[in-house]
Amino acid sequence: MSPTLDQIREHFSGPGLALSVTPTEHAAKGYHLDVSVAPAGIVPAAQALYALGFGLDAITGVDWIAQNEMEVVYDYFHPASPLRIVVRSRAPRDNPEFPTLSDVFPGARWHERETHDFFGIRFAGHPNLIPLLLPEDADYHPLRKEGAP
Amino acid sequence: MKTDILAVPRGFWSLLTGMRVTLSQFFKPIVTVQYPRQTLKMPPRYRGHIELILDPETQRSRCTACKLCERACPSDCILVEGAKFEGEKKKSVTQYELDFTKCSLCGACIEACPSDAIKFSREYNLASTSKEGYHYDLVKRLAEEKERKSL
Amino acid sequence: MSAPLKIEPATGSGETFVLNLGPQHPAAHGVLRVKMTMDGEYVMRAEPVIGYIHRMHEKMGENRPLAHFLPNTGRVDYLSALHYNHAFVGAVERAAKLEVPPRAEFIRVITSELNRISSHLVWWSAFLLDLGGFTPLLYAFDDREKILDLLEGLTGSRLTYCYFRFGGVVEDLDPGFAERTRKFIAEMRPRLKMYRQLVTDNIILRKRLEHIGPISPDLCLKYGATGPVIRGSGVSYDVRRAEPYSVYSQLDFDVPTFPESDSMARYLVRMEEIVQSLRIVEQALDKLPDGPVLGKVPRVLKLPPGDYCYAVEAARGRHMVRIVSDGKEAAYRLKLRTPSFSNLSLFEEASKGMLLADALALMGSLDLVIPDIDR
Amino acid sequence: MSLLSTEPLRLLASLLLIIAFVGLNAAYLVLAERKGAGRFQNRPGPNEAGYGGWLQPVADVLKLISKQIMVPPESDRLLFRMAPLVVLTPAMMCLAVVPFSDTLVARNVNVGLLMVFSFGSINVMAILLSGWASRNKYAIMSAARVVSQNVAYEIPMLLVVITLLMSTGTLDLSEIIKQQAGGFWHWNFFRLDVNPLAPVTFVIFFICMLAEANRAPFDMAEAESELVAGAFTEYAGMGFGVFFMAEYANIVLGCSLATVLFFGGWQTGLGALPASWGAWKVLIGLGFFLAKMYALVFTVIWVRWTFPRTQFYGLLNLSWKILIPISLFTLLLSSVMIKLFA
Amino acid sequence: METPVDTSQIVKFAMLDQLLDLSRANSLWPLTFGLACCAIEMMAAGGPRFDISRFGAEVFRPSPRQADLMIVAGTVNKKMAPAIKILYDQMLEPKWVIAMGNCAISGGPFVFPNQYAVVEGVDKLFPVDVYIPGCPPRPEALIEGILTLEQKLTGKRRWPVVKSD
Repeated sequence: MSPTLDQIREHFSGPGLALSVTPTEHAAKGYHLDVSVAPAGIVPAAQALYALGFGLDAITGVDWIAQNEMEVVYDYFHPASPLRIVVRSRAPRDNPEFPTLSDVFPGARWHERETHDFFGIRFAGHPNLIPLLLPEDADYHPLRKEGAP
Repeated sequence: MKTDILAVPRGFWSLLTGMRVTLSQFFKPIVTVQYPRQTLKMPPRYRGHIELILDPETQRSRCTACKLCERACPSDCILVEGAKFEGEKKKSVTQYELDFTKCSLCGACIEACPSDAIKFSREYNLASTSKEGYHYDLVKRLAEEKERKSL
Repeated sequence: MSAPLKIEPATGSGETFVLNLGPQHPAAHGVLRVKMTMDGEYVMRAEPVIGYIHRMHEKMGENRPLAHFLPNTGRVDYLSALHYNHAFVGAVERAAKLEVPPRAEFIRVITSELNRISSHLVWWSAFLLDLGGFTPLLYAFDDREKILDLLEGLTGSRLTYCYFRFGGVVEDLDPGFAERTRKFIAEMRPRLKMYRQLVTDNIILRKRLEHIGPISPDLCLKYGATGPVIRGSGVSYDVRRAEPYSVYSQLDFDVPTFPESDSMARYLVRMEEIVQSLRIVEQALDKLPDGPVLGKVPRVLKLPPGDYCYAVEAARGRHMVRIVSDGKEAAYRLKLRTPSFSNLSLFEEASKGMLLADALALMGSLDLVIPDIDR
Repeated sequence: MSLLSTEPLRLLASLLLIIAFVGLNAAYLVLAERKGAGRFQNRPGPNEAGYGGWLQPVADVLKLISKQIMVPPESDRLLFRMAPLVVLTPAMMCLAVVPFSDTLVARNVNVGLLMVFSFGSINVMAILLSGWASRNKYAIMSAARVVSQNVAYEIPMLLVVITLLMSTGTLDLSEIIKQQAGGFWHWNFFRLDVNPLAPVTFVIFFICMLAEANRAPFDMAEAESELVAGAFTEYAGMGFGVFFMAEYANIVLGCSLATVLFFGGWQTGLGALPASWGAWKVLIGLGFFLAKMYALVFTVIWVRWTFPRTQFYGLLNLSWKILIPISLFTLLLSSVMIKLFA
Repeated sequence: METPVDTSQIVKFAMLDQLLDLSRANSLWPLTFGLACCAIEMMAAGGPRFDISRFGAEVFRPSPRQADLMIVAGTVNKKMAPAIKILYDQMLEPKWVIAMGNCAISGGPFVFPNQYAVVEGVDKLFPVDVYIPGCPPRPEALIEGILTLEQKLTGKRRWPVVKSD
């Protein structure tokens, strides 16, 4: 029942699905497979992993101000197998826009609202992208690298 | 309906065992440490606010005002000033301010101190009506401690 | 009475009102606000509003030396502070490839498991307080004080520990710690029997919890709920078994799961976990090797560039620390994946159409610590 | 003329005595509850105010009196102020009928039991009043709960009392006690010849009395962890103090009623006392009555600190599906036994 | 910050005022209001080992109307500040505030340059009567805080002063 690493690797090595697929050593990095996809590939990857029985663990935003890019990292865990998959994707920093996962994983709604709070990343199609942790009228994004909150 | 008939007596019996347990606790001795009259002894590693150690031989603090603790403190509650008196190789501490209202008692300063000059005190029951009392001047407290010891 | 009470809300009454289970509410375990659209006593939609105790932990993780974040780890989830110490310290060790002496790893396991027991005791007393029983809180805090004495003698603090360092622990066990811990384990087991007689077998509690708040395994996956919540739905997912860290692979314990997936199942999972944790502490004390407790750590710790994760089975579920490093001395980005955040996110869907008292029983069975949600 | 002159004085004195009894009882039952809760939980309870804490109720009452009086802005001011009065007076009036000893009864009414039950159900209306008047969502919800709870538990209580009346034949409380004279096997609790399920009827009566007083596993009105402070959320100072007193007055009333109906009121249970003692008999009777009543009050406290709160539907099911069928069955059984044997 | 002296009472009934102060000091009903880690130590103070019920203070009233002591136990957040202010205003005179823990006194370990979420000290919102430093302070420190509040109310301390060794 539990999927194997190679099964997932060949899924992602299909045409046009992933920019790069790099298996990693769990003892060194903490996850088994690091897939980076274009923003458009996030939702199909999520659907595929959900079909295999993966659950959404966390959504992390990273602000690469040096490369003028915003990165979003999706973590997936599987209840029956020790596999840990990481899907990441990048978007230009001045207009960070990613499709929402809330149709596949309703839990992503809160993760995406929090990432929007901290980085200002917009998630297209999100039902109510209002601040989650910051006060309702907050317009500042504290974790952006350009300093002043 | 049959299982319901059995559930009622069994349920009532579980209520009675619950009451028996609390009654048995009713006659057990009280475990309270009645604070102002009886007190607990703090373990040796208890973490109160930090204080300077009085070096028994030299009757002075071992602190050489190297400011490593000031840099190691995550909440910036330490302010150290030192001066080099003539006839001595190393500097000695003249001012050691601790803002205890920002301290999180993590112990980073004690581990960072090269000359083991500070330790955790055992003050566990501080309370007062004004918060200014908790901006400690450790050098002054060391001097008071030295007088108390010398009496 | 044995069949589940199917209670359908009076549909079509149309007249609903919004009840604000405000930031200050006895059943909110802190500052969680739940906007409940109510129809009489039934909860039509319960939308948790969080952020009332957001303390910027992730902001404090960046642009400061790594060691400055150590006291923060104890304050994210103050009931299982040592698990959070373990996750952060483990992530840095994994990134910088530091060697941790085996004795330090065993001490970490012993103290973490004791911390899990004290966390479950606080959950048990707060949960019973929600359901109206006041005495269990006193008995549980009486036992918990014994654990706090053990950990205070060892680490110096009672709740927000800052005892783990990169490469090991601050100090070795204080003399007599092993004997006192074994004495505590011997005293704790009969107390657990008393708890079962007083509360677990009580029919009032059974009627309050059975068939209340069903959370299916699929719902857990969709919201990422882990820990006792997913184990209460029959899925035996435990980070100590799924991604073995520290010395858990050398210890023999089983992961309790209950398939009924209602509040009673989550209750029984945590009570069984206390028994397992006692077993783990006992085995770890027997296998405790000698040797140093702190490996050698470079003077200024620089992490090689990259993205490192370390996951831990905290008392509430899977806690993961992700450190993104760009080679400098400070972490470039520090992400805390906290279990209560995901466990609470499923409350809106799980509590539809329930009675107010059952919705609060469900929230109590999720074992929430609010700063763990808001970070 | 003599009847006229002594009777009102006697009534006034006994009414003052009852008000003092309820007041003192409420204050010191709060202390007994807190110290009892402490003993159940291995801790001493209030012991810093006065020796052993006996001044604690005085401190609480003085503090509550000197609190700022506040009526919520848009609430119904008249009803808000009236609710605390309406909740306390029925309990006090019912106590006027309860015979503390063979001569120590305020006004022996020959339909005493009927009066107790008719006044007993007024405090439901008072809690509804307070819930409605304080314009607070929690208060209204708790008031709605209290009404259905008390209605659900009034019926089994009355059924149980009817089974009892069939054997006693009279509504006069003093008369009921006189019938239970002689050894304690004459108490209604042990009269298995008339009603073989007598202990069960007592247990049902006790559960219903708990539910009537909103106590222990049925404290739906002031469900602390759900409805903040229930119907009394907006009350502060002495307003809240009076509700507290009314709760304890209801407990005292319930327990004394149980003692009278089941445990032979002021009967000593050791056979008749020699007539030569005269005045002393009254005091001994009073002593026995209070001892039995406080034993039951201790059980109420004991139950409170043992059980969690029942779910609201569980509470209603317990009454409609278990207590009422059982009490109906005992009614049938008792009537058959009386018809055949008595 | 001393509470302002109440000059409106022209005639001071010394005896009555003393009696009322003594009774208020002995029945401080705290508001159920835990914010963060210090709330667990507050519950531990209610536990059997430290037992604040000895001082008549174990009646945790959930409704601000019936409480007369607000123990701010934990970090005060800017999003939470208006809610706490409303709670304080809903409480009825005479009321007091104990700031328990470093976060309530001055923001504690969460104070760093340009931090955006923590109110640095609850005395920025309303006057505080007793400060209890510590992170978290031990339950005995909370009891000491209650005794200090009672000393502030009645003017004299009826309990021995405990010096830690």
